[in-house]
Amino acid sequence: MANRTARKDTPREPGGVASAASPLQAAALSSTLAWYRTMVIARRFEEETERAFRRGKIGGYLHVYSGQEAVAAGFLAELRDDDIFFTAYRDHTHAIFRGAAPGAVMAELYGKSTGLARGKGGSMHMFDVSRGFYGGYGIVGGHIPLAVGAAYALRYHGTDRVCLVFLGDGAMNTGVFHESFNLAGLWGKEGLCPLVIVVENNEYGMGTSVARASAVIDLASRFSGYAIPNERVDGMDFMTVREAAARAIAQARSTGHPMAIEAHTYRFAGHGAADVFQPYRSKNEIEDARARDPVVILEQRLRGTGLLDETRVAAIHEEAEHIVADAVRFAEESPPPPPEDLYADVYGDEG
Amino acid sequence: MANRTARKDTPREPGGVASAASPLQAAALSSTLAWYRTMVIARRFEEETERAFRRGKIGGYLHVYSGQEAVAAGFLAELRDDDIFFTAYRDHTHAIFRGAAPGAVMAELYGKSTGLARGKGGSMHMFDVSRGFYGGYGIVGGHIPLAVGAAYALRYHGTDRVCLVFLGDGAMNTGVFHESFNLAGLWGKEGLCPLVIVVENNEYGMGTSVARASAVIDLASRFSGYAIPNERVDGMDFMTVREAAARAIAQARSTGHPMAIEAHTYRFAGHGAADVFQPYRSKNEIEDARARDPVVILEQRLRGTGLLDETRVAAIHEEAEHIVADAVRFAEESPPPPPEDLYADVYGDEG
Amino acid sequence: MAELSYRDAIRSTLIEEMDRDPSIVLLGEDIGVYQGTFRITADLLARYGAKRVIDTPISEAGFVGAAIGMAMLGLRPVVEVMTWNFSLVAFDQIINNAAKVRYFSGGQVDVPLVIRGPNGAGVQLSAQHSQSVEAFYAHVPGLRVATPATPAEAKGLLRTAMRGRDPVIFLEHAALYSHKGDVPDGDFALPFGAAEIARPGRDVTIVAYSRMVSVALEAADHLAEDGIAAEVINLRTLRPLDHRTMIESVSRTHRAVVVQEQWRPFGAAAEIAATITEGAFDLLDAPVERVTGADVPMPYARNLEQLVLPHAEDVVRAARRTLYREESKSGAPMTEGRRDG
Amino acid sequence: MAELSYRDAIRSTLIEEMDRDPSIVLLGEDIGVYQGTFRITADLLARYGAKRVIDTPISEAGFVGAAIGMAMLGLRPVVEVMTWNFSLVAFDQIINNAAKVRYFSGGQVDVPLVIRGPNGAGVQLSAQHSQSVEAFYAHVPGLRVATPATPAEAKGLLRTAMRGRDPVIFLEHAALYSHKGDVPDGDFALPFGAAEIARPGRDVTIVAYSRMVSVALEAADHLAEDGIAAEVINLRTLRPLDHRTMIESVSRTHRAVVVQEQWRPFGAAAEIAATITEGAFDLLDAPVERVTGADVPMPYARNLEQLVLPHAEDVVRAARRTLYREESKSGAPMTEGRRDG
Ligand SMILES: Cc1ncc(C[n+]2csc(CCOP(=O)(O)OP(=O)(O)O)c2C)c(N)n1
Ligand SMILES: Cc1ncc(C[n+]2csc(CCOP(=O)(O)OP(=O)(O)O)c2C)c(N)n1
Ligand SMILES: [Mg+2]
Ligand SMILES: [Mg+2]
Repeated sequence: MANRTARKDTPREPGGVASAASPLQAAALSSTLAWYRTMVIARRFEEETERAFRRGKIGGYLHVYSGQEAVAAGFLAELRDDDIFFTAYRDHTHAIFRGAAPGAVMAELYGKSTGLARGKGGSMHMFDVSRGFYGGYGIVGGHIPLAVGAAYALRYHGTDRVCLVFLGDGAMNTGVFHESFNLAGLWGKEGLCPLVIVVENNEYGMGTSVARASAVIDLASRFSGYAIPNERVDGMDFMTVREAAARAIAQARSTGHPMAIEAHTYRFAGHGAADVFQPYRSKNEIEDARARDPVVILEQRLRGTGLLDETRVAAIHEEAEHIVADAVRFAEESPPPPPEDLYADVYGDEG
Repeated sequence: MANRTARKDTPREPGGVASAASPLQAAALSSTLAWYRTMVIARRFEEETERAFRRGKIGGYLHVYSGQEAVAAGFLAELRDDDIFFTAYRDHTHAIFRGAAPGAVMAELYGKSTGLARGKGGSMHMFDVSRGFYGGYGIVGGHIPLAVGAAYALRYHGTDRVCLVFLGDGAMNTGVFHESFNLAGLWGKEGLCPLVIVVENNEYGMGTSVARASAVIDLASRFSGYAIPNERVDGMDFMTVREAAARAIAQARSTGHPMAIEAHTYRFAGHGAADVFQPYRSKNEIEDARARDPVVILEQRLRGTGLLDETRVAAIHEEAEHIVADAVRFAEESPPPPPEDLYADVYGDEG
Repeated sequence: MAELSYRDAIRSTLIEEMDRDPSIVLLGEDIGVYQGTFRITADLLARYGAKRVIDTPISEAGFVGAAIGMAMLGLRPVVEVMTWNFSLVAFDQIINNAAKVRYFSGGQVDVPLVIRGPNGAGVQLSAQHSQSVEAFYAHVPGLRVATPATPAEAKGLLRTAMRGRDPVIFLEHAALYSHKGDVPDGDFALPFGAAEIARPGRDVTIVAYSRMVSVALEAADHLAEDGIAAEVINLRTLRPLDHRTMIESVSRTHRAVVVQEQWRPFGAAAEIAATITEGAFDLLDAPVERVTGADVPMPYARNLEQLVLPHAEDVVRAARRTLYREESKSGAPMTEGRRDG
Repeated sequence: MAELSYRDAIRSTLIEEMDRDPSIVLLGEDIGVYQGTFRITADLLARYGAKRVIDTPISEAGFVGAAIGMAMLGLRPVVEVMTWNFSLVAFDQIINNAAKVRYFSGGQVDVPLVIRGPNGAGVQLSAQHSQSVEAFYAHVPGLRVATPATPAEAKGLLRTAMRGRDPVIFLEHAALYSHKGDVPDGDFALPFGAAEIARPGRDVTIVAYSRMVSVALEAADHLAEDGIAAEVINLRTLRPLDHRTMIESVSRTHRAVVVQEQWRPFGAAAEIAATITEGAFDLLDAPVERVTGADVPMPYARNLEQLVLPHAEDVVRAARRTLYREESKSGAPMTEGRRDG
């Protein structure tokens, strides 16, 4: 019943328009080096989005993933091409890691018709269904039950595909978290819920620390209340995350039962672009966290194995510059959605 | 900061109208014998409500407490007069145990102006605020956060009063359960949540057994996810429940931290008056449960201690007949709410 | 043509569509082992198995949300809410996910989801269990809202809902489940947005939906005795709303009454009245009258509940007011003032 | 009289009332340590302590419900919802408990609760974060709904809300927080249910609330250049709704336009238009015009978002239509049809 689809060599561009090529086409996904390269690109990309926001090119909210890259990278590295996933609103990097063209992601942030959601969604609603990315969602916790139902559907259709859901530490205090994972635990008993739950614990929900938001700080343990196996991993080390991801995904795929992993990470930037002063944490705390930058940690590992050296690193960073610059140019040059788009896709059926 | 109010000898009747006297006035609450007597009355009362429902005297939904009496009795026996509590919709017996006149409870079921909620609420919404009963609620789980906030308010005012909340096993799968008790756990750390949580686990939520509704069947354990101490007790034995209640209430009162007790009990009647066939459980299962009738168990204990004998038991049952008959007569003879009541109490302030 | 109850019309449609399309699954509380609180799903668990007839915990937000995810992944979930009152705990899932995900994804997903169950009041369920939720849901783009008034409509509209690509709020009325009526055989389906003229007449148009259609028809009978020929329009769906049929009727009758069970302020009748007035202002000989439930939480006592609900006599009086055969409510009674809180 | 921003008017009222009444507590997400996402509660944690300024987890149903319980037990909670969009997860608590518990308890409890926060759209927050929820809440008896349009109203209505005995849905508009205006000193309070004539005029009445009041006033300026004297009514509260002021105005102008930011079908403007038509039918020379947001989930792209929101020019055109100086929308454009889904 395996149902593997080979990664398309030239993935169709979102909105079916030409855009900068995906960085992931250059190397095999399996290679750690390729993932290092992609993490560098994603980091540069996020820095650029913050610039563009300050320049008024991007509107609404903007939540960047800087500091948390190893979590999404580790899991998406192990996800099969025909698997699917859902995220919250901190979703640009996930889209890029899955193979979306940075230009299409940037164009979405710019509100252009070439954007990953045709300019309808913006930062919080990246969608790339052709690659199994079923979207970013803005209501905290609101996407969780969708992922549970999606996992059920995958098994119902008789496939061995799995569904991944990323959620934040803050989302664990929402009612829908409880209802959804109780359902997942029940459906898992029947082998009908091949779901991997990834808690991106970056220590804060906006300005509220885990200890001030949750009566228990061992978040993974909460999954025991739903009979969902759970573990806690260092979310700053790509290799560690990837190993845990491989285990969890294989488990969910073979058993049809949900698995949960709490990845402990940290948000380097403010909650959103508006969170400038960050009165809820100290400069020192941020410094200490930055000392364990996931991109640097992976770089050092690769230097250790000889796969990377000074020049190679410099080259990758330079390439990242170009890719991000191209993405910005693509976004700048893309047209805004035509007025007719206003009433498009409200309904699927006529009248 | 203690703030004890003596039980009023003649409690004001709900709605300020005359009605049958409360059975609880006859004996000191502390006496086990008095509680046996009250449980007998409550059981007879519930049987009578089912008759009245079939005769079309009671409308809407009707959920009786038969079989679960030891749970509410054990806890309310330990509740101080100035303490408060909230329940779900299976609430007639709680009202009677707290001292409401059976006539006023029956009148509410009959939709009369002398009812405990002036005929506005019916079976699901018994209210007796003068005795600290802050009401029965019909949306499963919906009353839970109210109790958490009420407990906070009691401490905020600087009293040592506690709040009790009764909820069903089925309510433990609602999102608001999770959100509310996470808040309770957090506020409890500050000593600001003197709340005792009583799970009336009668094995079913309507027709769905605990095992089919909850991914874990050890329900009490879920409270560990909120750092709320929890234990499981035999909900059929009044003495056992009362001991656990005494401990939990004393703890909550002294610490201001929530405590949870799962009382394992069983619903003898259908979920509601409409649940006639009960396809979800077998006759045998019901028979076996009835073999551990909480009223009979307490009766045997009291016979053991010599406090009860054949004639005393007969007398109590006969008295119960009269009290319930009086309640019915009171309800029958009471007037319906006047039409002006329709627009009364929609708002507290003028238009 | 067979005579079916409203209940059996719904149940048989579920069976016909489930037999035809294996991607249809049912979710809800006590729809399986318990056989459904209104027995709509009786025997379906035995017939289709636990994979297609899913008993859920009391987790409306969870299982409605899960059904949205299922719909996005190619299933056709039909969710039963035990009553629509309980949909309020799933309100965010319905409004922010089901209704909008197609749009904010730029059209990358379909959401073929039906949420169905009993709506409305009338059997002394008191304030928390007696709501009509149509005004909430009909306000939201991305949703379709159906309000069948007869067994035939229950079947025809449900079939259309179950074959569509969009989320449908399917509002049954508990008080209608036992009502019987003729239902066309076979693959009978009814389009959304097409109202029906339930009774033709030339003097006044009475617009209603769901259970209020029978109240309107009863009123029309009374009016007829009085020589007043009322035309009764059954809207069938509120979103889309059939403007044309209403305007066309009023352009003949020059008078209109709208009947709605729920609270008057910001209720569905306001949209209907405003729509008629906008489309037929010069043709109206009197303001469009609204007959609605009283603006109070539903009381339990039967006598008070009856005072809340609209009755045929109320519709008759309103119709007569549009014909100036009854003096108007100007200098509105004390209760009127209080109606708006 | 001092000049204050809408934000400071709200903040200073919270401070004045909290200083005066120790039973007032604040709850909400990031209102304390984070200082509030819109800084309404900046410094209040330091000023009143954690017992009175309660940072909550992301649990709207939980803390709104807890606030209801606090209110029943003698506290006066003021809940901040980070935006009103998030109130949808607490919808059941607000509708089924806050609004109704006084009634179904037979009047045994007060619920002096204020829920406040930013409502509405305009800064590219896209579909899930750009809603105006007034039509949902104004439909429900037991609730009061305030929609301040100016700093003075923000203070005056909030004070009244904080001293009342009933749950109040206090709808601020994010786009107004920085707007400045004169605010009376001292114990200034404004009654609910009393609309204001923001600008007098004899030719056409424009009814608006919240941010749309400034759009209406801008339209009135344009109309004046054209020799059309528009009267602008600022409703201030939707529940209770001030019928008298609207009817009295229309009885002078004989024309009315209602402006509303949110989706047209079943929106607040429908109730307002129906109310005016019922009360002044014989005095109206044209149908009441509704100017509303487009009937779509809010798109992110700025150009599309601007197409959705009502602008002064739209109000001007509608006003001119009521004066028959602009041809009507009959034979409605394609988008009109789609407006109703
Ligand atoms: C139901 C709801 N309440 C409040 C918000 C506002 N909000 C947006 S993000 C956020 C914090 C979420 O924290 P977490 O889940 O840890 O994710 P992170 O931002 O840390 O990645 C809040 C409170 C929201 N979007 N939805
Ligand atoms: C949110 C919600 N969903 C569904 C219902 C319908 N309903 C009423 S009682 C009930 C079962 C509750 O079971 P439990 O909490 O165990 O209480 P019990 O009836 O066993 O005392 C259900 C599903 C409801 N009232 N509220
Ligand atoms: Mg976080
Ligand atoms: Mg139970």
